[in-house]
Order: sequence, then structure tokens, then C-alpha cells
Amino acid sequence: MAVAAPTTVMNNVEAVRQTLYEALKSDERTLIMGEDVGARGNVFLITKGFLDEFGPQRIIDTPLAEASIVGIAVGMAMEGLRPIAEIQFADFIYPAFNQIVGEAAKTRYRSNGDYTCPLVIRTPYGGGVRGALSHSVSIEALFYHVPGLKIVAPSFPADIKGLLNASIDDPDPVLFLEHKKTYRSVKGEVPSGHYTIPLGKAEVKVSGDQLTVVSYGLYVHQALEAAKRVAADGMSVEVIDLRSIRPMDRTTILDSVRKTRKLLIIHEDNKFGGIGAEIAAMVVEEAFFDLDAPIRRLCGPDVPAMGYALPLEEEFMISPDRMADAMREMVRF
Amino acid sequence: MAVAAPTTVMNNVEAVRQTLYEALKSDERTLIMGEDVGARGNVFLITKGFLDEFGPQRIIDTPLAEASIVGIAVGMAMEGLRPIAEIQFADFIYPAFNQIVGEAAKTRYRSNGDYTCPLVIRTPYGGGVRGALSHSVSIEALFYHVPGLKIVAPSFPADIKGLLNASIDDPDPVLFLEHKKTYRSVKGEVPSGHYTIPLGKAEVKVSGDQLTVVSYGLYVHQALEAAKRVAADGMSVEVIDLRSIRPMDRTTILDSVRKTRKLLIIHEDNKFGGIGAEIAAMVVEEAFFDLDAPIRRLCGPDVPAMGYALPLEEEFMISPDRMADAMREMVRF
Amino acid sequence: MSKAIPAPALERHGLSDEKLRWMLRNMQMQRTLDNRGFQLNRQGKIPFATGSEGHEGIHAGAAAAFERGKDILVPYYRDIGLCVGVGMEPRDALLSMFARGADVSGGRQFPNHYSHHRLGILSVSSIIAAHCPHAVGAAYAMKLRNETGRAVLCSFGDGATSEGEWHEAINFAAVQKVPIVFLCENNEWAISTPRTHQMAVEDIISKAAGYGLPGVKVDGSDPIATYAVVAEALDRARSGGGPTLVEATCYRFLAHTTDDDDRTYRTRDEIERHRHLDPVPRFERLLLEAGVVTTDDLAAMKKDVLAEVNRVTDETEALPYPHAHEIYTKVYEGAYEPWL
Amino acid sequence: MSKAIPAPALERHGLSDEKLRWMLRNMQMQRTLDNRGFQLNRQGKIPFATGSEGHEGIHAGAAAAFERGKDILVPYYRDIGLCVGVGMEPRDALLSMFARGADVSGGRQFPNHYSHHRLGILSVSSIIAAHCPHAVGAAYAMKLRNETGRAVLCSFGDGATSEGEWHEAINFAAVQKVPIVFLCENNEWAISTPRTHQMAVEDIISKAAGYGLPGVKVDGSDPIATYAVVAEALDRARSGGGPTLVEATCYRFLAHTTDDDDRTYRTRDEIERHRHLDPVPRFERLLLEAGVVTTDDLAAMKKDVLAEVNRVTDETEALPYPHAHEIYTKVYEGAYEPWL
Ligand SMILES: Cc1ncc(C[n+]2csc(CCOP(=O)(O)OP(=O)(O)O)c2C)c(N)n1
Ligand SMILES: Cc1ncc(C[n+]2csc(CCOP(=O)(O)OP(=O)(O)O)c2C)c(N)n1
Ligand SMILES: [Mg+2]
Ligand SMILES: [Mg+2]
Repeated sequence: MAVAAPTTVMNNVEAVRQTLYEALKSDERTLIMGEDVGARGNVFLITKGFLDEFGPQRIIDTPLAEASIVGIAVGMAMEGLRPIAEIQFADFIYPAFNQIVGEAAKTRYRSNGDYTCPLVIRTPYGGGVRGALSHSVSIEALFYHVPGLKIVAPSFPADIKGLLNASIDDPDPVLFLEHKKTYRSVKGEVPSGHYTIPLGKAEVKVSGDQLTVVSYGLYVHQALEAAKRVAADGMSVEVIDLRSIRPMDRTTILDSVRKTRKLLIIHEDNKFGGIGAEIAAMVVEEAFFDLDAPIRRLCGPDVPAMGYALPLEEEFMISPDRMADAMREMVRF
Repeated sequence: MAVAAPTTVMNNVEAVRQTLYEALKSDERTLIMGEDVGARGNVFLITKGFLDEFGPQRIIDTPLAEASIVGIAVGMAMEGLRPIAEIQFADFIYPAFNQIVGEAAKTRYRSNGDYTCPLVIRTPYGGGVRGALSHSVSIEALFYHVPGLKIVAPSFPADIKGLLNASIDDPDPVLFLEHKKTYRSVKGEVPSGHYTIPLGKAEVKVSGDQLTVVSYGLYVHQALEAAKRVAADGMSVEVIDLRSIRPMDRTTILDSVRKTRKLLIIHEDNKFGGIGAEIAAMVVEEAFFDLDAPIRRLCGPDVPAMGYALPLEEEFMISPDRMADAMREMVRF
Repeated sequence: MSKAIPAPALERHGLSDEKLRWMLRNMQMQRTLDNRGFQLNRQGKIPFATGSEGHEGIHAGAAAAFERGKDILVPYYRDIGLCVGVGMEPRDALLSMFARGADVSGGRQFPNHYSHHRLGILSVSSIIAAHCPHAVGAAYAMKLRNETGRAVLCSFGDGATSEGEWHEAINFAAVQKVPIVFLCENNEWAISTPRTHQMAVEDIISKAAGYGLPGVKVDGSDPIATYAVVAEALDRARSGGGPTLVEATCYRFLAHTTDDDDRTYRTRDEIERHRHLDPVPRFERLLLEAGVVTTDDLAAMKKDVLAEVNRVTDETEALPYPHAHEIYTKVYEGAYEPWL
Repeated sequence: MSKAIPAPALERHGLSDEKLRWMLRNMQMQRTLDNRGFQLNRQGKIPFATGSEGHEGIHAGAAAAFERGKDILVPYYRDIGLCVGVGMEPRDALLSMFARGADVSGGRQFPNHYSHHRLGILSVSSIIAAHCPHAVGAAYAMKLRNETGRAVLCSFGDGATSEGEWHEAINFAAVQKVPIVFLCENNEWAISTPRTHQMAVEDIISKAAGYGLPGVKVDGSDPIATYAVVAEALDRARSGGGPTLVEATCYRFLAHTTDDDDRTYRTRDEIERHRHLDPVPRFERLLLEAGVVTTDDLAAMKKDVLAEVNRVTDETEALPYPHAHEIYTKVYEGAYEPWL
């Protein structure tokens, strides 16, 4: 992304907030609905002040009922609004599964294009914040198998803005995932004014030629840190931030793997059936003879959740150290 | 499976029915609950007559509410019963997602083993029966990423009996998938008396040494048909019936691939993020250097559903002809 | 055989003779389309059909109260008469039964899963009650845009009230006072599940108070009474008075669908005991006795309806299925390609 | 300053002095544990705590009605006093706050997500209302096994009533007449969402009629009144009379959790206006005036409670976290290994 506009430094919360604010300002079809998005300004203060400025009809404090938060937003979207629905924590999205997978994702298809569903569902996900069993989950793999849905999981403030703008503009339903540990810990330059980043485009964050690392969310930051460490050992690792999970940017991944001939996939979510499975399967289908080593997945363990106790959470999460070790092993392979 | 007992020929419906019947007979903690399982005897007549024999307390015609069908069964299981919950069609399981993924699969884990959830959820899935957009879905990939859950998808009557018995005996929640097109079209020998087949064990249905084909559900039958056709061309294809999706039988798959050096995965479900993704990723991780060709996935297209009109359904489904073509290509590769 | 009891003066609630005849024709059309579906299924021409015999009074009454070009209908699969009543062509019903390419869903959905953006019929799926939140969302859009004079009509069966999504939809509608009428077509059955297994109450409207909205029960075999109740509720909604729950009672005379065998769970006798609720002969007799139609009118009307259904049956049967490659379209906006 | 109004004669509903003192001690224990949680959080010793100040009357009353060894409790995260009241040790509350290995969840769950199979406290998650169907299932098990004399007590907040799963659970319970009492702890708030945004009705018990079960509202700041209502409802359930919905009103005096800042959505003034509902001083005064406790008793009781909480705080703080490898256990029965 080459943007010439003036930039401001902000964290991920501010990037989400500013983008939502500008969408509400510029398009009166947009509205925000969810639990505690009104006076409370959302539990992470993302919508703080919005109620006063846009009023309770566009900043809707909903009853505690996720299926209807999404389901009502689906009806709004079918009738010409541009709802942005919030699920307070990703762990609470399960009751809305039917409305997302069975309804939103099939609206265009089942009506043969007679109706569309331009809906954004935002939700904070991910661990490392002592959120315990029910406030730490990664949900992307529960949804990425669903045709009709798009899934975005940006890691940097500038990407959040560009991709959230694109999601709001998108004529189809988008699940917009925000890693909550990056909310305040990640800062970066964000261009002023309105811009979009196309859904479905990954970004090479660091170039390298001995190993391709594909990641998304919080772990892009850790992977960059790890890549820096191994660079000190003279190893050249290319780090790709997936950014969009569906559609998936096959081209960027394949181009990189064809160059480096080795692939390491890193994600926080459980390994079995996770996003890494599809990436690995796709690469082995398309670029088998370009590979010099087995594709490796460094992922969350296959257990139901991370625990509340610090050692349980730490055991679940993958440190930059462990990432660097895996990188070294693969480069040396 | 080597069973010496006398056998009877029956179809898949009869195998489900007989197994349920015997479970109800032999263990008074078991019960069946779901929509129209009582007087109607389930929409496929699987529980016909059960109401009269076991009474309305153990054959529960529930209100039309899937989240509670599963959720109430979870509570029963936690309190010592052995509920067998039915979701009338797999397409209607989405409202129960929270109870399956968020609750049943985490009960043991979150209570550190203080509570368990011995629950079976049975549901007919799959297409090719003119079930259109909402009565044809494959749901396995929406659940197979979930630690704490087990998923079974047998194709033959004898496997249905052995695996359903094992699922009912199992101390953890099991999602038991029955391909509805096999209900009456597939017949086979079923041993008398009680037996179980361990969850997590695949079966080599036909041995071969030029290509491994892994499939499950309806397509095992089509793949066997296709393997027979290519055998006529002198090609030797090994066909594995996965039977259990989670736990997955890595050993049987890897042993076969190490022998044949080529892998074709076939499933009806959409390709992107489907079961084939994990199989391919696992094999490339574990047996990369044993492979002589790219792993190929022959799967349902990445569209939201199969349509009602015959050509739409046919386009979605994979015929034995298309399977045979893919087998030939891979053997010749 | 007793003499006919003199008919009470026709309570027409402002409905003109013309509108009453229109309602009767709608009911005959529904019955004829219903029968056509079952007939085509028995002939092996279509794999599946759903009939609504018994629901005609509700459909004609509610359709008469619906304002075309303004209101929005969010129906369910039993609502063939209601959909035709708000402007859908009988031809569309046949296109959906035959799963032709020209069907509004492009042959993707089961029969009776209508959707007509132009007519204001929202696209619905087979998933019971999943459309109720959509209806509330559509009503919210009207409210947000200050479109007074418009309302949403959302229908569903008695069984649907058990679903969590039904509950959540009604609750939100009541809190936000959106312009919507919830119309429960209570036919006593959900496939084989009788009302007594579905809920521990007699009346579905007993649920209204717990959400804070009015509930009105009406004999759905009586299209005029249904019209009056739905019209009043829609008017209240259109003028900012918020939602209403209407329970219209009826009886499902046919099996649930052509796939169902209702002899497994109810006697022929029970069905016959409910025959007096059959809205079609009842309404015919009423309009005859009130002089709104003559016997000749009635015969002509029936002939006309049958002729139309025959014509569109032949026309649509002759049309092609969608092309197989249509399966790849309309997944997302634009081409399928980038979205692998 | 006005003189104390003479206390009305104590309506004790059969509760002995001893039991009343037990209830008061329970309330003080809850308040003390509550404060301890917030205090430890402020000290940076634990990352998170949930307080229940204002709910003590409900907990003490309901706990007094609960029959240990027979009934089953399916609580929610506000029910620290209720769980202690049915037999959980204060030590367990601290173990959960400190996320120690000896915690019943092995340090996996957030504080206040109790589970004690031996005591009949069902394991619950953080997902609002998801436990309501479980409670119904447990009650169904009692019914199926003909275990009369037992019942389930299932508690939840006012916000929980909006969830579809709550609706489905209550409906099934009513249809099947299972032995259960649904106890809504209506504290007027769901995080920042006031009751008026949650529902369009004043009373949660207005929902009972629509399911076909009795609804009883009680002032939850009054533990004796709460006891009377819950005891009657549990008795009805235990003797085959089916479910009851009890609404116990109270006020949430603290922020939702230590992560919440309630100044964003309510004034300090509003909170102070509700101070008269604080059940702890109210009940203290009542028992003092009725002569059930003396000022000395009260001081001793408080000292004793504080000493116990101090002791278990020190004890549990000294215990180790679970070992990291525990993350791999209890996924399925048996070893983790085969379940890759
Ligand atoms: C979520 C869901 N569960 C189950 C079904 C299967 N099903 C189709 S219709 C029906 C009964 C519906 O009864 P009711 O709501 O009373 O409508 P009626 O058919 O009587 O008009 C059931 C259980 C479904 N389509 N969707
Ligand atoms: C399904 C779900 N949605 C949202 C949340 C987040 N959340 C936790 S507590 C709470 C409010 C609950 O309010 P209420 O039921 O009234 O109980 P109270 O906290 O007032 O006792 C919310 C929205 C959750 N835990 N689960
Ligand atoms: Mg019905
Ligand atoms: Mg509350």
C-alpha cells in the first residue's frame, strides 16, 4: 500500500473508532448495533461519544441476544441500510451462527441476486489478555469454510482503516475480526481521509528468500519480531500478513513460496482444521514441486481453550522465541 | 473389522434404527429427543414404533427449537443420562452451534473433569436427494476444528452400528453424521448382537498400491465404484473410508500414502477449509518426502449450497465418472 | 337434512364487493395451486410440494390488508396465497415448483420459498423462524428513515414460536417499537408435533404481554375477520403505534408436505372433525348468501382460476432448468473467479 | 435526624433464629468475598473480579431454601453468595480468583464460574443463558428417574431473559413440567444496558404466562421474603407441580466487573438513591431489632467472617498455579495423545 496522504499515529482501537466514526458521518445508511455500544461506548470504548453525536437510532444498544443482533442487521441490510453489528467478544458469536452462516452468507445466493446482504460484523477475538476460557477464542476457522462470507483479520492500524472501510462498502457480508491484544499494544501511522484496501490481498511485511512465514492477527507482530532475531543470525525470512482470510490471497502466498521454497504457517487458533490447513493444502496442490521442505504449521494446541491461570495462557500462546526457533529449524532444513 | 457373529442384510436406516433400539433396550439412561421422533417416528421413520415401546419420557417430541434440543441434552448428560439428540436435518443444526461448540465440547475441560458430557447428536446430512438449498448441506467442516468434540460419518450399515454403539458408550460428546442419500440406497451385512468399532479408526476398503483415495460418507461408495472402473484399466487404487473425522486416523492414512506415494481426497463438502484441507496439510507435514505427486482434493465447489433444479444439484455432486478420471490422472502422473 | 340457517348480515369491515370477490378468487387460486403442486408430485413431475389447505382465509384476509408498493411481506413456506395476494404471479409459484431457470431463486430454493424484491417480498430460507429477525430489521429500516405509512407483515407457524430467534425478534421489535405485525398461522401442528407438545399454553397471544405488545386472536378461517384484525394492526404499525402479535387460527388439512405421511400421527377422523373450518366453502357460502357473488360468478371464477393455473403450468413446464454453470454465480457480487 | 421507626414483627416464614443468623453470615461472607476480589484486583494480584453487592438478599434467601444433597444449583457468575450458601467453601472462591491449580476448574475459568459436582453445582460457562437449558436437562433427569423431593434452582440476570436459549429452556420446562425454579436476579442493569433497553415490560414475571408457568415477584433485598418465595417454588417443583419463574429484584451497586467503568452510563446519584435497597445493613438492622442477633453477635460474626476470608486468602495465594502441561488434559476422557 503506497499512500501519500498525511498520517497520524494511533493504536488499533483508535483506528477502528475513527473509521466507524467517518462511516457514520459520511453515509446515513450506516448504523452500529450491539451490546453496550451506546452510553458505555462499547466495552473497549470504541464507540465512546457516538451515542451523543449520532443518537440512539443509529447507535443501538441492543438487548442481550446475539442471534438477533446479526439477524436484525441482516434484515436491515436487505432493506437498504448498512448495519455494522458488534458481537461484544468473539466467544459470544456462537448463538448467531445460524444468522451468519445460514442466512447472511446465503442471502444473495438463495435469491439469485434479488436480495443482497451488505453487513459488517465486528468482533474482538484472540488471547493473551487473561481472558480465560470464554474471552480468548479465535473463531476464524469456524467460519472460513462458508462460501458467501468474507473474513478479514488485520493487524496494523492502517490496514484496519482501509479494510474496515472496504468491508463497510462491500455489498456482501463481512466478518471483521479485531485481535483484542493488539487494541492498545499496536500503534502505527494511519493515513488521513477515506481510503480502502481491497479485501483478499495479503501483504509482504518483510522480504526474504529463505523461508516464507504466513500469519495474521497478533502473531504477525510476533513473527516480525522473530524474523528480526533470526536476521541477526543471517537468515532471510519473508513475512506475509494474510490480512484477509476469505477470500485468501493465493497469489501472494504462492509467489513467495516459489521464491523461498519453504513455508511456515503461524496462527494462534488451534491447529487441526485451522486456517493453516487450507493454506498448506492449497500450496501443496499448486506448488508441490517448488517446495524444498515439508510445510510446517506452528499453531495453538488442540485443546478447547486457553485457561485463566497465567501458565495455562502462556502455554497456549506462541512466543517470538518459539517462532524464531521454528524459523531457524526450517531455514536450516 | 473381523466379526464372526451371524449377520443380517439391512440398509443404513435400519442399521441406525436397530442400534438405537438396542441402546434403549439395554440402558435405561438412554433416551431420544428431537422434532417429530415420537408418533411420526422421525421423518425418515428411524424411530417408528419407539414411542409405543419406550413411552414419551424416553422418546421426547421436543418443541421446534434446536438450541434447546442440544442444550437440554447437555444438562441431561451432565446429570447422568445418556441422551441421543436428533437434529432433523443437518441444515437446522446452526441454531444449536453455541450449545455444541461452546458448551458440550467444553464441559469436561472447563470443569477440569468434574463434569462430563456423554451426548450423541445424530443428524442426516448431504445431498443428491433434491433437498435443495436447505436440506442438502454437509456440516462436518464447521465442527471438525473444535477440540472436545468427536465427529463420526460412517458409510456402511455395519459401521453405523459399531460406531453408533461406540458413540453412545463414549463419555464425551459425539456428532454422528448420517448421509441421507445412503439411508435406503446402501445395504450391507450387519453382525447381530452388541459390538463397537472404536472412534478414530479409518478402514481400508480396497487395497491398492498406485494411489490412495481418502473419502467418507456417500462418496466412499462412489469412490469404490470408480476404483473398480480404473482397476479394469489395470490401475491399483487403495480406497480408505475415513469413518471418523475427529479423531482422525493419521496412521492409516500415512501408512497408505507411504505405500502408494500419491493421495487423492474426495468429499462432497465444499473444498475451501474442508476436511481435505487438514488431511492434505497433515500428510505434507508427516510424509512430504514420500509423496510423488501433489495431493489433490476433489470436492464440492465453493458455493453456498446445491440448488433444487436437477442440473444445479448434478453440478455440485461428483459422479463416479469424474472420480475415475481424477484417479486415472493421478495414477498416470 | 336441515335447511340453511339464514346468514347473519355480512360484517364487511369496509371491504367492497369487488375486494371480497378478489379475496375469494385469491383463496381459490391458492387451493388450486396447492392441488397442482400435490398433483405434479404424484405425477412424478416434481419431487416435492407443500400445501396450505386450510390457511386460505388467513392469506386472503392478510393480503387484503397489505398495501402494495409500501408494505413489506416476510412470509414463510405456507404462504402461497399470501404471496399471490400481494402481487406474486401464479406463474412464479409454478416456476418454483418446476425449479426452472426463470424462477426467482433461479431454481435454487425449494418450492414455496418466495422472494420478490420488486414486490417487497423478502427472501426467506427453510430455517424456521430465521426470517423473524430479518422482518424486524426491515421494519427498523422503515422507522429509521421515518417512512410512516409503511409496515412489515411477518408470518410464521405455531411451531416457529418455540425458536429462540422468534423470541429475540419479537423482544427487539417491542423495545424499539418498530412498525411490524407478527402473524402466527396457528394450524395446531408442526409436522407431527401438536400444539400441546410445542407449548404449555392454549393461546399464542398469551405470549404477547411478556414482550409488551398487544396480542389479538382471530379465527383465521374467516378471511374478513382476519382482514379486520391484520388491517388494524398494520395501521397501528404504519402510524407509529408499534408492533402487534396476531394469532390466526386454522387447521392444516393436508400432510405437512408431499414427503410427509400424516396418518402416522393423526386420524382421518380428526381431520374430518375440522372440516367445518375449511375457509374456502365457508367463504363461498357467505358471499353467495350475502349476494356478493352468484352461483354463476362462482363457477366462472373457478373456471378462470383453473384455466390460469393450467396455462401457467404448461408454460412453465416447457421452460428450461437453469444451466448447470449457474451454480457458480451470485455467490458474491461480481464474478465468481476471485473468490476461490 | 429522625428516630428509628419501630420494626414490624419479624415475618420469619418458619426460619429459626439459627437459620436467620446463618443467612446473615452468608450475606456478610458474600460482601466480604466481593470486596476481597475488588481489593486483590486493585492491588494487582488478580487481573479480574466480579462483585455482587446488592444481590446478597437473593443469595441468602435462595440458599436457605435449597436442600443440600438433593437439589441442584445451576448458577451464574453473580452467585458467589448462593454458591457458598449451598456448600461451596469461601476457599474455593479465592482459589478461583487466584486461578490456582487447586481451583475446581483447575484455573481454567474466570473467577466466579463455579462448578462442584459433589455439591450439585453444575459447571457453567460465561455465555449468558447457555446454562438455562442445562438446568432444564438436569431437572428432566430427576423427573425421568422419578426422584421426587428434588429440584433444580437455575439463576440468571435480567439481561439473560433476552437470549433465545433462555426462551427455549423455559418453554421446554413448562411443556414437560420438570422440577425447576427459574430465579431471575433483576438488578436493573446488564452491564450498561438498563432494563428499558432490554425489554418493553416492567416485570420479568409478565413473561411467565406466555409459557404457562406461574411467575412470582419478590423484593430480593429482603432475604426472608426471597426465601419464602423460592422455598414455595422449590417445594412445588419437588412435589411434581412443575416449574416457576421467580423474579427477585435488587440493585447492582458495583460496576459490572473490575473491567467496567460504570460512570460512563450511570450517575453516582442514581446509585445512592438505591442505597436503601442494600440488603446487608437492612437485614442486620432487622435481626438486631427482632433480637435475633445482638450488636456483639454482629461484631463477632463480622470479625469471624473477615478472619476466615483473610485466612483463605493467605492460604490460597500461597498455592501454586496449575502446571503448564495441564492445558493438555481433560480434553477427552483418558489421555490427550490419541486425539490429535
Ligand atoms: C430450524 C428448523 N428446524 C426444523 C425444521 C423442519 N421443519 C420444517 S417445517 C416444520 C414444522 C413447522 O411448524 P409450524 O411453524 O407450526 O408451521 P406449519 O408447517 O405448521 O405451517 C419443521 C419442524 C426447519 N425447517 N427449520
Ligand atoms: C452470550 C453472551 N453475550 C454477551 C456476554 C457479555 N456479558 C457478560 S455479562 C453481561 C450482562 C448480563 O446482564 P444480566 O443478565 O442482567 O446479569 P447481571 O450481570 O446484571 O447480573 C453481558 C452482556 C456474555 N457473557 N455472553
Ligand atoms: Mg403449524
Ligand atoms: Mg442484570
